[in-house]
Amino acid sequence: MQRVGVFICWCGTNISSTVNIDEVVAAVKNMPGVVYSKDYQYMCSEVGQNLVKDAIKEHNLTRVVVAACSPRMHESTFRKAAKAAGLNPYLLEIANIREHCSWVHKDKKAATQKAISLTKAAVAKAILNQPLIPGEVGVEQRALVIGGGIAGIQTALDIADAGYEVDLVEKTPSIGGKMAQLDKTFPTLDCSACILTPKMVDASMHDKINIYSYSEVEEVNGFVGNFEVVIKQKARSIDMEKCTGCGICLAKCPAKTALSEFEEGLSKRAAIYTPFPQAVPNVPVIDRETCTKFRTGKCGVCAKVCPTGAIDYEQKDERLNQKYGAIIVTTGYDLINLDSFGEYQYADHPDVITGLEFERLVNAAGPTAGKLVRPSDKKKPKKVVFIQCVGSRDKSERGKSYCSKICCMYTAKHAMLLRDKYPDCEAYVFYIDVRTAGKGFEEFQRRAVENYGVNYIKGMVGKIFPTGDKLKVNGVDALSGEVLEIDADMVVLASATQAKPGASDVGRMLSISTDRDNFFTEAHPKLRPVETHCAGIYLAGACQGPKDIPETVAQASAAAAKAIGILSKSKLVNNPCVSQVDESVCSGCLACTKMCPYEAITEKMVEQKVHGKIRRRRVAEVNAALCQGCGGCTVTCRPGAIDLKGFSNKQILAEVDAICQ
Amino acid sequence: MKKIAKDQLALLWEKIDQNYQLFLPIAKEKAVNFSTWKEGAEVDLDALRTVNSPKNIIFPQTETYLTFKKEGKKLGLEVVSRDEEYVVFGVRPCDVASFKLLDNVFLGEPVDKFYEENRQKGLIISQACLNPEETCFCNAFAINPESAPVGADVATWDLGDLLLWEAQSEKGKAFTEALSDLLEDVSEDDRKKLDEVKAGIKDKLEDLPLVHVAPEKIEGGLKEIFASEVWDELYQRCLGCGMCTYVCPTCHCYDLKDYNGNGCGERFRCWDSCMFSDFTMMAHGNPRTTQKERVRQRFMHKLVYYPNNYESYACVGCGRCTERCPVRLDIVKVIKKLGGERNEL
Amino acid sequence: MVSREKITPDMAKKEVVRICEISDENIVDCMQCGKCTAGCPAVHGMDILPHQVIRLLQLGQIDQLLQSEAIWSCAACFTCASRCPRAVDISKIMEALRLTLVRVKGNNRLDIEKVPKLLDKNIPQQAIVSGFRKYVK
Amino acid sequence: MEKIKEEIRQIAREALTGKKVDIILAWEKGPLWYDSYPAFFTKEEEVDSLTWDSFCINNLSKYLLEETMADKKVGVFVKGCDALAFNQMMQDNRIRRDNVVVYGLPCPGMIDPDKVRAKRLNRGLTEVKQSGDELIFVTKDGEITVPAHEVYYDKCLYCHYPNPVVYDQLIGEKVAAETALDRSERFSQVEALEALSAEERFAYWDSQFSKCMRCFACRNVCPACSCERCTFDDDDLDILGKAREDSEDQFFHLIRAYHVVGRCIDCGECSRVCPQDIPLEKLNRKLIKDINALYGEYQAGLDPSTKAPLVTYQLEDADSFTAGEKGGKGT
Amino acid sequence: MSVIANNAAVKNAQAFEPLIVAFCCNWCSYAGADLAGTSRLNYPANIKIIRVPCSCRVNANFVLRAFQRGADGVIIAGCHPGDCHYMTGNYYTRRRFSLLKNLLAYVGIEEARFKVDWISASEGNKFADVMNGVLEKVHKLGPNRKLRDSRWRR
Repeated sequence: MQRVGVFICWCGTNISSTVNIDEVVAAVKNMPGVVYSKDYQYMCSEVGQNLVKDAIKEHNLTRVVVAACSPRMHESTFRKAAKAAGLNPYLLEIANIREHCSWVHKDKKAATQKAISLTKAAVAKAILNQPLIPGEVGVEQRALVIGGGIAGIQTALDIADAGYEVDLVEKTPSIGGKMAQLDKTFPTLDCSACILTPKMVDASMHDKINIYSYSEVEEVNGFVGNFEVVIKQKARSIDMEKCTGCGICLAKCPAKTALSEFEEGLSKRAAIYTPFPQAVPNVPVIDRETCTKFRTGKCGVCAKVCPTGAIDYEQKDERLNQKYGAIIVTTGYDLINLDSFGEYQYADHPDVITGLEFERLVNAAGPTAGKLVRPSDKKKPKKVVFIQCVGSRDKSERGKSYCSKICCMYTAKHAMLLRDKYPDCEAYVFYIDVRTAGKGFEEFQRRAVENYGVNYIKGMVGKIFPTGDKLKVNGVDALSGEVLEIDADMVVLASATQAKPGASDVGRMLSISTDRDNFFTEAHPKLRPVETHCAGIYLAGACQGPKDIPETVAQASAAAAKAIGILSKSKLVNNPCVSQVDESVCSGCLACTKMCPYEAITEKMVEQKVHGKIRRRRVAEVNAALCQGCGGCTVTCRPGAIDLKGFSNKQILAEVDAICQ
Repeated sequence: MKKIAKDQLALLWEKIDQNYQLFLPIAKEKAVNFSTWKEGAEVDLDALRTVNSPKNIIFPQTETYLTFKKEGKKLGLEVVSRDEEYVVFGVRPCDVASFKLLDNVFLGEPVDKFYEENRQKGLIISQACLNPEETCFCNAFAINPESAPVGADVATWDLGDLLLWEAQSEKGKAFTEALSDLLEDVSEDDRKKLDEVKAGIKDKLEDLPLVHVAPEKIEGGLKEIFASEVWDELYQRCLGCGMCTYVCPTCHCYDLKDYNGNGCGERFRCWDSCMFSDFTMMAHGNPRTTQKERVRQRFMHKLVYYPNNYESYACVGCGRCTERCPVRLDIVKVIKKLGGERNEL
Repeated sequence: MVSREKITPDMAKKEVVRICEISDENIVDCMQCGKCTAGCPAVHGMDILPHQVIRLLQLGQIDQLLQSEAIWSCAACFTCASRCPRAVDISKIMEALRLTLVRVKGNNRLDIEKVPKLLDKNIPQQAIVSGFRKYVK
Repeated sequence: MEKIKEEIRQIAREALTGKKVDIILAWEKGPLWYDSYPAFFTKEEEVDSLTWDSFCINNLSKYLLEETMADKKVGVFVKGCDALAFNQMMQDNRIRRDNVVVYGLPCPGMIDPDKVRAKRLNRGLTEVKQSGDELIFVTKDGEITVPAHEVYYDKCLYCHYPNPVVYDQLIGEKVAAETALDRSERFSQVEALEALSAEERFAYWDSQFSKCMRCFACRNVCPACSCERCTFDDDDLDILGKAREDSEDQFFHLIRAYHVVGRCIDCGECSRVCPQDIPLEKLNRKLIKDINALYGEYQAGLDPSTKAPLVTYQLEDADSFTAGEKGGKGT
Repeated sequence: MSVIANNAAVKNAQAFEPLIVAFCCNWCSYAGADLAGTSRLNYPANIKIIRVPCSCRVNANFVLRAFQRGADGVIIAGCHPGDCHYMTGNYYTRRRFSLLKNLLAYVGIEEARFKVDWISASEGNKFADVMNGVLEKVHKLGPNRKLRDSRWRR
């Protein structure tokens, strides 16, 4: 017979104002198995915890039930208390009488009855609880970072500096990401390349960091501490060992027809290319769709000119299997496609450009060598209109309902850069709201207005009419109610950011969830911002939601710290609530193995003595290290040979019975 | 001897129902079983053999002993007893004979009070069999299907449009008296007709394929039969379901169970089957670990153990197992096998 | 002397609720970006601009709206609706405002008798029909 | 069938004398006309009593559970439906294939004794002979010929797999796989029930279930019920009591049907053996019908290497509870 | 409806206190219920939640047991398909309970008494809505007698 102690928390007035604690205490005394009950204002406080600990010792309690807030909140707190008092922590159950009771019900009588019922269920379950001991698994002391933008680079550096191996996987030929495309960075206006390039070099030189550029993660299995990952290294057509990065091939390649991705299509590149001069690794890639050799079989100029014979047309995709203890997802973001915003003429007029294209236009290494001119006629613009919130905060089907967060600041930056370069050029910014939360951000934006004379207009642009060599911008100053018409030379659109198109596939591969907009979901919006629901997988950067560089870097370091926390342990304790097989009942049908999401169940042959005869039988076997405790197998098992510890068939049935009283 | 026109029977049921719980063979969803009569019930007196035997009335499949109720820390108990006197109409002679076999067990010392009460409160009305089926073999156990069986308070014969009625016991006579306004005396013609019918049944019996089965041919003592190699062969096809024991009018093993219905509940007995793997399950496990031992147990009980105790076979030849066993492992085959006969083709 | 009018935003006002019901549009969604006004081809004939129409509705200042010329200037071309980032269809709201007036007995905007005088030979038939729909009960 | 019977006997004798197998699983004839039942032959001379006629309804695959696990070499004769059962048990890993020699028997259909009795053909019946699509009932008073489909089991009339889908050796010629009745018709009784109101459906099933004696014949005869220990026999978990109580009867029947979801080969044995004539096939077929409708046509026992419907899924699976929107982004 | 009839209806409604058992997966729906609590949303106290790690842990036995023990409605709530904490668990839930739901309807259990739905951790509102919706329908149907064990006292 178990000796159950029940502890009822008032949670100040959170519970006690709706639930009559005295009645609950009185009812608890009559529940089968209960030998002790106690109520207290704040059970989770140290005093409250001590009540639990002392009672366990004094009254020889063998099971403990705490009726308080959600187990998602304080289950671990009370389990620790039980453990401190010498009781196996898994002998404790929580009855959720706050979130599921006092907070959602108004009628005191009904809420009190429900609280009693929930406590009864917890007591019924607790009586059937078994002491559980978590197993241990080793940790692969190596981290995988998916995505080589600033978030990925920073994460990799931090983890590597802590002394752990890091593999950095980047889809494109070079790390650097979106930040590499930027000219200056707000709010300090320092050169993006000047601060990013050293980090890229650091990453490439770090003896603990392996960069897999032009590679993709193809498959992820396993669990925290022991992820098994397949990385696909796409055929680069270049032998990375031999290539010195001299660049002769780039210059000699006759097929210079492809639009440069890095330059946002503002210039052309060769079929063999490095995305940009500071690329890391500084090894080119052959774009097989553009390359004449691959298309027609003739050419081969690059191979002829290569001094080291690094060109390898026969190269194939390679797959690499690697084990990791932790994974950090830093896959970044994209800009939305502006085709559906016909009124802005983006698709139809070369002088209507995105912010990112503007970055390339003003960049000294960009397609115009830093000369800010109109893409159409290479003339210096006299009037430039910037439009914010193109697709952001847009509830219609065309846009995104969220704020893209970075546009206010970079538009101010663009306007300032423009006025700095050409003081005689007028700058107009159409905005809905200007949002400058951030250190030094407001000052930065005010500088654009106050020192640089940028015209900020609260209002939006209705339509742009290309007229002659001008762009007639029809807008409104919503404050004055004046309808405006500006003859602009150039229009810069602050297009909304969005999650990478493949994000949900990546999410499925990693078993991490994505939100409505396909950004990855953090475990808790406030308290666990870099963790995911999948232990050992962390998030950093704009793949989790729109954010600027300072925030991205901060999150990257935070994710790195979390990962280091895992890697620094030689062993991890398992969730002990895993499935187990009763071999005497198991029929060996192995239906469980077919549905297990973790492939944690395998078959084995056993010899059983049944009524004096030896029978060799096939049975299922659970790998406790792989099992995550979903319990799906228990339902495929008709005879109930496989059961989930902590949530056994008997326990749940006991709860049902108790609740139905 | 009395009689009643068959088209008057509905009135008879109604009349009996006023003072008794009345059990009749009633068809429900294609199955005929003894169940309580209600206005509009589909009574089927032609069905030779109900699926469940009327054993279910004197020894119900589930019978509550007592109910309990928890009040605070106290437990209140209440013994349950059968509330109403009852009448069973249409019990075939084989089934009437089975009651005696059950009486031997339950009314011997120590007397089973629940069973005793069930027997005392009941009045049995038999119905002779005019058309025994090919699976019938009651004759092998000296039961005459055409007769007024011992143990029936009233015996009846179905003569097509008439039902002949003869009270046998004191209880039966008093009961008949109470129904006098519906029953009339029989004529000489009726008696003659009855004799003819009886003789006809005897002829039919001769033609039945199974009536010549002879349990007496089983030779040897208990230990020899127990150790017989025949069991090794016989049991093999048994699927281990409990159908034979449940439809059998003489099987009488039961289990005791409690139902905990939230602070109240009941203790009940329910039929159990020696064919089940958890039959007589004990702390150390099951005493009969294989189906061979279970099959042997059942037939040893019917053909050896029971006769040793009560000098009568525990089978009445009703033919239910012969008809129902999914793999046709019926008692006729067992008797023949043990008696050294091969199955004729 | 500057007089201050105390304005209490009142979207629960019966008339406002009715406008919202008739139009089935959610006026709270509007962020006053002005994109509707910026693109409106009929804006030059309006005394109250389209985005201001929503603002006044948000404030519950319905009387001013009902007296305005703007609601009659609206051509119901749906340009605003197609571009609004908040998916608010102002043309429907304009229509609802017009209906509120027109539905009152004898309150037709156009006197049918006077129509022939107003007609221009180049006006397509379609426009006349839609004019009736818009101005007359 | 006479000719085949001789062939079967010959095969059985050879297999036993040649020590190819330790046991032959076939049928034997009892004293009554319909009395063909499973028999286990270990000696050549016993084989004389082996039979093959239109009453060999019993599915012998079910016995392989015990026999093959005991490391005996078994030769088994299977009809079309028995072969589906064999495959289903293979899929459930309940048969050791190495220990079995499967002799396939194309099956013309089996006679339902109840239909014979209903036609009163059983009076003095001594033998039934098959002749093409007709059956000749030999009685003491002469011969009566009836079309076979009038006395075959209903399930045989819908049978799509009269020829075994698995065998090591096939005996005789394959029979035509055309069904006597339209196969889609097998769901017509289910549809008729579906068309009723909830109250009517409950009344129907309640009166059916309340007949149940819990003899477990339906379970024990079922090739999909092959568990080492049935969950209903789990005294510790105690999900099913022993009392005759409507609620317990309903629980038993719903869970029984649910436990064979996607594994029920629709052989109809459960209904056949039910002493109380509970139409269990109407439960099984409801589930088969729903699986077909929701997840695509599936015949259990056709191919043991496929995944049963309940141990797999499709991202875009339909469900029966979210009314059109399937919930989530997987769709 | 007359005032008197209305009163009677109110009285009746008070007399019937439905019992709804909700199985909620720990990661989405239980958290969604927590969020409903944190957001102080309202749903009736007749709904009682049992925590399971994943909706795929819910056995058909549990559902029937609840009905046997007098539940007037049963709810299973899990993560949206594609969002399962255990990757694919709820895809199995979807199949298993699509079939069970139909089976229960087939034997005459009113469909509104058994509800399966997907409620994420952020859908506190949806949680309250689903609970209220089921309760409302069950209320209309009245107490459940089907499947219920006559010996069980509630």
